[in-house]
Amino acid sequence: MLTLLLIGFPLLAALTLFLAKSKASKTIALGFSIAEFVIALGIFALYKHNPDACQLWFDVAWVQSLGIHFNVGIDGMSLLMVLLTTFLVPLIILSSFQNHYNNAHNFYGLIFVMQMALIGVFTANDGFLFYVFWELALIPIYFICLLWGGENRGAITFKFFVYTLFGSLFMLVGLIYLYNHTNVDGLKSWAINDLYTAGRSLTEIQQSAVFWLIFIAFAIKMPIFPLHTWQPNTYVNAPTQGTMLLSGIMLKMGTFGVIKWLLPIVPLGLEKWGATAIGLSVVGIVYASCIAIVQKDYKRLIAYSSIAHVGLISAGMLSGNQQGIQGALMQMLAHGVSVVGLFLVADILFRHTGTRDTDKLGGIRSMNGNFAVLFLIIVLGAVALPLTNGFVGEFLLINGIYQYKSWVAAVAGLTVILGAIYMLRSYQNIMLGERRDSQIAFGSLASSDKWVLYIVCIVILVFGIYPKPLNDIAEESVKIFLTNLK
Amino acid sequence: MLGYTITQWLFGILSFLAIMFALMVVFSRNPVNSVLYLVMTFFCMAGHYLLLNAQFLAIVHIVVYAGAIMVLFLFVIMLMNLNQDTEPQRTWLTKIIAGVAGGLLLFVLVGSLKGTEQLQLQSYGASQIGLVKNLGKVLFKDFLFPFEIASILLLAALVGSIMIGKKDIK
Amino acid sequence: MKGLFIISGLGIIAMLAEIFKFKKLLLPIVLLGIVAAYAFNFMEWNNGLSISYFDNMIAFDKMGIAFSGIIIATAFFWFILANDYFEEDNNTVDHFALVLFALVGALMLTSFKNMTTLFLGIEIMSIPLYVLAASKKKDIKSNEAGFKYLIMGSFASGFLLFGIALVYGATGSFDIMQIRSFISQNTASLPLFFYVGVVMILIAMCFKVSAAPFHFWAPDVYQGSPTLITALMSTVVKTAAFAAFLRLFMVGFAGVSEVWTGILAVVVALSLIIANFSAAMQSNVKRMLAFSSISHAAFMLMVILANVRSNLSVDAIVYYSLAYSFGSIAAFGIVYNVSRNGNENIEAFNGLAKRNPAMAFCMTVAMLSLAGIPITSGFFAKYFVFTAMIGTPYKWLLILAVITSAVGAYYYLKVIIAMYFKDQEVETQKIKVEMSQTMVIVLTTIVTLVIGIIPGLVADMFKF
Amino acid sequence: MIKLIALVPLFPLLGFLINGFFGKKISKGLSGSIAAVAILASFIVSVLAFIELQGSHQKENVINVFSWINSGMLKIPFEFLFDSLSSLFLLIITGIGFLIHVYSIGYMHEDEGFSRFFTYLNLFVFFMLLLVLGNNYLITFVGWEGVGLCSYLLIGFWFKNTAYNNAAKKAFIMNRIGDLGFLLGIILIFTTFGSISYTEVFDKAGTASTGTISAIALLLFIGAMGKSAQLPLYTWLPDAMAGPTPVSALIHAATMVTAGIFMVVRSNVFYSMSELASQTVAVVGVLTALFAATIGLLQNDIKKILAYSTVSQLGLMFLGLGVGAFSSSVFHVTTHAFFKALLFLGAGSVIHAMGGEQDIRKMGGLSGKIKITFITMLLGTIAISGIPPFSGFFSKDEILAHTYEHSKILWLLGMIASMLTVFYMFRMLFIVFFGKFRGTHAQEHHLHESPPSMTFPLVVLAALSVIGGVLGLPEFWGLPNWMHHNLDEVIKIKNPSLLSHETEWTLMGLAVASAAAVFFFAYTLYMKHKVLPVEKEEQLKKWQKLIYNKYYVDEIYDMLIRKPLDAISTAFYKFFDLQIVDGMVNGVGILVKSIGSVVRLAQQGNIGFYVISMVMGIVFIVLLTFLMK
Amino acid sequence: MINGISINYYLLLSTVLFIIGAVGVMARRNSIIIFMCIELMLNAVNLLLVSFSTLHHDAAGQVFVFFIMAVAAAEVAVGLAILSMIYRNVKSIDTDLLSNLKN
Repeated sequence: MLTLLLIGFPLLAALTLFLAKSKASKTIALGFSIAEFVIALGIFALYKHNPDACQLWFDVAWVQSLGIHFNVGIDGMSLLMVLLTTFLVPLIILSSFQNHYNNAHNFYGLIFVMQMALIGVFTANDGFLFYVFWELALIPIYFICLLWGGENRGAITFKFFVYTLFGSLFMLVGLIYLYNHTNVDGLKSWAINDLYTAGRSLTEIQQSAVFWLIFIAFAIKMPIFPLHTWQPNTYVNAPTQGTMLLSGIMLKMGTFGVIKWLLPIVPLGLEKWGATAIGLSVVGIVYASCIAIVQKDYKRLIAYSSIAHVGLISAGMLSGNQQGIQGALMQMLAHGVSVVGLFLVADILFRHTGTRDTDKLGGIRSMNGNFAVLFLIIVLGAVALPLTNGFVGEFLLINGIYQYKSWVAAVAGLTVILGAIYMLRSYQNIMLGERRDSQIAFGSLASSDKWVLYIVCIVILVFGIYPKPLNDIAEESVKIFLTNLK
Repeated sequence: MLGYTITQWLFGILSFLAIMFALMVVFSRNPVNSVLYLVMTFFCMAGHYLLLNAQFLAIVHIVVYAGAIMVLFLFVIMLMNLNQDTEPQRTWLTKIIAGVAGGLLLFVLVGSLKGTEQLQLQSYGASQIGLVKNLGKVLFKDFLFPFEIASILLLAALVGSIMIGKKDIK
Repeated sequence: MKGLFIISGLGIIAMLAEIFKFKKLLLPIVLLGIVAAYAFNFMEWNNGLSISYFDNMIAFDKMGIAFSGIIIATAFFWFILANDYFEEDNNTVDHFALVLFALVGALMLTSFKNMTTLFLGIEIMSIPLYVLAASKKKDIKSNEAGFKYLIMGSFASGFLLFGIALVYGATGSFDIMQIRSFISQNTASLPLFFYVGVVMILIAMCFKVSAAPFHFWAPDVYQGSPTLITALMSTVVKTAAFAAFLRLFMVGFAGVSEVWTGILAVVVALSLIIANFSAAMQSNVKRMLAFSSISHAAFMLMVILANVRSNLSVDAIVYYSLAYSFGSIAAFGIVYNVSRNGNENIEAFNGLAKRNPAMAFCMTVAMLSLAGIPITSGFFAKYFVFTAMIGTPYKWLLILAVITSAVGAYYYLKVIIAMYFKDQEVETQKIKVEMSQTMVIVLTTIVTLVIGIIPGLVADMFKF
Repeated sequence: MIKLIALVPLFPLLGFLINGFFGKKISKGLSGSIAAVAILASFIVSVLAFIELQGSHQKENVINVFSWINSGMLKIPFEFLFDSLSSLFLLIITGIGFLIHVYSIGYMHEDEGFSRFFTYLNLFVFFMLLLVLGNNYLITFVGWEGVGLCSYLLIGFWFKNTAYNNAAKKAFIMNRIGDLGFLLGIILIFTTFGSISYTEVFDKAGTASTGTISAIALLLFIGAMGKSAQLPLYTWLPDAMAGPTPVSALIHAATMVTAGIFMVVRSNVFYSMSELASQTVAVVGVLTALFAATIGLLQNDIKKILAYSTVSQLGLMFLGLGVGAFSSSVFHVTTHAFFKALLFLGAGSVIHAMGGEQDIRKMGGLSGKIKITFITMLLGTIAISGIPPFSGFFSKDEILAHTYEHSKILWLLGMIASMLTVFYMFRMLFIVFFGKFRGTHAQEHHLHESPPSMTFPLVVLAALSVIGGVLGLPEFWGLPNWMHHNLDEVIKIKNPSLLSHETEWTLMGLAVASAAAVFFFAYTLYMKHKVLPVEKEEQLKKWQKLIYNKYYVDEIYDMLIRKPLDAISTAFYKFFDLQIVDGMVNGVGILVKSIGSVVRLAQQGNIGFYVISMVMGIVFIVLLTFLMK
Repeated sequence: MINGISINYYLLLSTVLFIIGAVGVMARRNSIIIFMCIELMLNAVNLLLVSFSTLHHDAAGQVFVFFIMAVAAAEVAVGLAILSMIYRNVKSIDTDLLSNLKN
């Protein structure tokens, strides 16, 4: 029931905002999002460790005749993702306090619709429901980008939409194929476990087919190397909050999907094609990192860096061992937080100086020391320095990949070096040295921005030093997951 | 004579004429001529109907087609005074293509009609089915609904052609 | 059945209206009549078949009632939508009559039992439409549309009749059930020309539902005809044609499915490709919707193809046509209002989000529904098709469908983008939409969403 | 006290936090003293703990703080290992750290980044302590990366200067290269032994195959190369001199750079088990020693000279490790910490006196002006030159003796390296402190001895570097080698020296003699003939040019790595990503359009055509049915 | 009075007529001729139906022909009306002139 509330509440928020059309949408939205976060914390409190089944589940028949159920519940992984989502959305809303969008109420309303869909994706235990939420998440973000985006957003959001839709249609086919093979005493079923059993009953050929059908969708969402080209443009052109949603949370849909909706379903397919997928991911790491090195637009740089990170994540989880998957989970959380921080920084830079070009900026550190420190902490989080939350995940990931193949890990590990290169280079160009352009002035931060940055930094450090609370959940859920996989 | 019964002779001649006239309809340059040829074709068909013991139908056929429809055609053609020299012609290429298409269609259809067992059309001394009485029974028993509903059809056609035909009073 | 008579009666009343000077009352009367027809229709749903005297010719079984329900409902909305269209024309009465007669034909198609009724139904539906398509007398485009529709239509009926004749020749009957049983009794000894007959009928029906390669008339006619007539064609007519198709082949010729399924597969593939790819190129919205209707036709055909022997297809198609009809009604209603100034191109939609947010929203929903995005009904419709197809040997068709629907999203989005994104260059004068029309559009949109969220409402109804 | 060992890193952390948050608000004196006191406190704690350890029989103490990362069988608690090795390093770090903090109070007092400086410094000490205290490789790695960060921050301390920033960046990235090796090493250890905590791993070491062991050892050594500036990853260290001098003293001479040695000594088991690995270490070490020493010969920047000498000294230590003289290397680390810190601080004091001038060509005759500095630096120089009985002599001699026993060639190279050391150290000394002053008048006027806060550390360190030798007196003198015994239980596999006393005597004699000889050579060159380094590069001979420009290594790296990387990246972005990958995607769109425009041609409006195509369709389909039947 | 004629011949005949009609529709540009050709096609069907009804001794076939006639009449009425309207607008009934709607 609480889970239902978790999903329903944002919808309520959205409706209120749509209908209220009030001037104070910002604050209302913030209030709602915080309340939502509180609910999530409540669930976190109720969560029993080492669960044998998923908890707080809520299940009603949706379309009886088709075996479609509205079946949601919380297991370890979804709990983590829900926490991430509910934690980030308030930050994102808070971060928007300095930009003034017209029809703000619609803007925030859409954000909440998005949150609803995302939570749905993370908690769904019914294949069909999962897909519906999956698609649903696409629509609000599409409109957010289309309505409040930057230059020639039309073409770019368009590409984004069609591209992702293309992927998810294949996923739909894949899921239906599985559904068609389910057999619960004569009836078909969409329940996740039935899909698991159905998937494993398939032959290797069939599994390979299903693997690709479904993986394509996830790969596009993440995105994995050759399917990534929608992403940088979209990130750059979307309004900052949209970018945050995309990179902070929506990206996780893909990775989460792989863990929950791909690995358990097609073990044979994974055996056959996992190598290919991992290969692509690893190539993506190096490739994207290299590209990030030569980026001038800071937002675009972050976009590419995010491709690199997600490449590592996917390589880790596809290697399919405890460390790999757990690392992936931890890294999703870490990346979610730090990338939001980075994009906010980019936005702040743009707002204060009117440019994001790393060659034009410079010498800002001498104008605003605090900002420099906060920025630095986030950067360090992004390069996964120990005692930042980035490190735990990255270590586990590389560890997991190493157990898959040592040399692959060596290649993937290059992110350690390349990451340092592009992050520090850009940091130096933006913050250090003498200011290049005399009219660039950088005053003190607005309090809202300051708060977001503070929170982000605190989280980065705290969960870098003491990741236990999250890490335990991740560990046990992955343990259970793997035992079920056997 | 020549081993063919009279009916077979009749059939042959009628068929030949029908096809001839049909071709003329298609190929004659002057619309008016085509109309007349078409009328001739219809007469041949009426002949066939008679051969097939569909006497009533034959009459109706003449009345409706030759008597009404074709007159209508003729009427319109006169109205627009179309004649040989106003007659637009397709390019030979399209004509040929059309011919080929028709030929192919003929080929496949005929090919498909082959191989049916030789069902002889037997004649009963008094085959009544073609007569008004009989037809009326069938029409007003089994086919009552279509018969009724056909009125709607005609009504629709009526209204439609009036609506199209009449001048708009502004 | 009673519904059928009521509507025919309405048609005749409509004709009298001019004479007895109650034009103004006509619309209310018609609407009432339609509601009544719907009510009777609904009652028959519960207490079985009605007037049994015509059973051999026409009988409203559940499937027939389901389809005629959709048709009548759509017609109801259509009439409200069209009221001001009638105003501006001085052949109001004739229009009313013709549309109502067309409806009669459509209803016949949902529940014929005999080739005669099938043929008459088709013609009764088509002939008024020929006229209506051409009803803008001064507009040469409209004339051309009507003319093309007429020629192609009667050409197709020629083939239909030829097919019927051959089938009659082989089976010695026009009655669907008798044909069915005849087939099942002597499958082996059917003469070759019987199959040709079936194929010819198939072709004619494909023409009626405008599936490639017999679709050529559709785009031209849709574009040329007055917008609301196009709406009528793409909803009522299509639904009826499908009902006919379904009955004819799922009931009549199910026995010889191996003959026509292959053909159908090819037809579907062609339609998907041609429709979606040419739709992507269109700048005229009506024309685009025409092509989109072709691709939807392909989808519905897929359902028939998928469950030749199972019976899921019925509710799948019913749901599909419902979703599609309501989506298109909303879409065309908006197109009609947006293109009042004669500009039917996508540019006409620029900045609609500013000029009339409500309409923009409805159009968005309609487009998403046609594109098949959750949580609109269009999604479930597509979903049904996919589920139906996945078990069949026609998986390649499924993949093709997926790819082409991605292409489909491409052109539906063009409209959305125009409405929300291209708002700079357009002068932002508001677009007024009549209260009644707004009601219809909003209502259909709501239905689209509701049965999209709770498809059970509809989908579970037609399990038979 | 041992139970409370966690306090040792805690104090600097507190210092860091206080300075970090309130540094701007409180006065310079206060923030400086807070930092210094923090270190002092942890020094005291470590001394107490050290004494307690010496007393107690339990030499390995594991103190668990909290459980950090758990993942399946991979359990990484946050726990400390306090044994003789770590205790020794604690003393060095906190002790010298304290002195340098004191020194810095004087040295930095004009700088506006004063409190920031101490913040970083405390943070550094904290991480360094983590590094040596950690009971598993990952904690060590945490400290390892942490000190890297701090060195990055401190090298780029004057962040307005782009050159400094580049130096900082270079340092960080080069370290990262090493760190990757280290990380992979750790993971390999985990996958082999199922654990990464020292106490468990070394006991299981026997179970693994030699191949694996070598792999582990080499991977770890890559890490060491990065951190301890060995070939080929050494180039960052000279550049790191961009940081304030105390930083160079603390981080880039005394403590951080010796982390590599520490780590190798920690994992000595692996190295003594793998011939290959130890060979590599030795060779790399000696080559580095020689290479850096030669470069040192012709440098004119006082800090650069010291930097290269540091590199070469580190090389020497690795040589020691390579030949299995672990304790000797640790011994040398200690003594080196003393005298190199001393030298750097001295140099700092000189620079301070010269008002920021670092070029020895501008100096000269300072001996009279700044006596304390001069004397202390003289002592330091003697110590590093290995002239008995100063500390450097003993430690260096031990290493060389072991090397001789191991391989003559390595020994010879080592000897040459140390002789070079003697030369360039005295060259520096003579040129800086003797002859006549060559700077500007302003500078001459400005010359003055540094404040006591700076001289005090010098004196202390000087004392230490004089008497430091007592920690490891040669055994064959019949004297106790404390260092050796102290590390007994840390070095799992012993290889005691089997040399006869005669040989040892001769070696020692040789060492002293060679040192003396080189000294006199330098003396004659720079005192008698007053030779001075040339003003312009052009006046150098070819081979001199080569050395003067550090064998162009930086340029080569630039050409081999940085430029290609940028080129490739640009190619990836401009060509591959935008053209090909994205091109394909857009290509699909174009394909759709083109197909569409082809298909729509069929729709050409003419009924005749429509009908024909329809008939054709029918023909086609009917044929199809026949083919099917 | 008929006997000894295989149904095939009637099949053949009506097919040929039907196709002649089809060819006419394809090959002519004059709308009216096209119409007449369509009528021809319908008549071919009529012939077929009648022959079959004789074959089966079943009147239904002939009854069906009535309906076809009715429909034909209706179509012609409407068609000619439309044609005359078009003629009013463009002073021609050449199909090639009626190809503005395309692509």
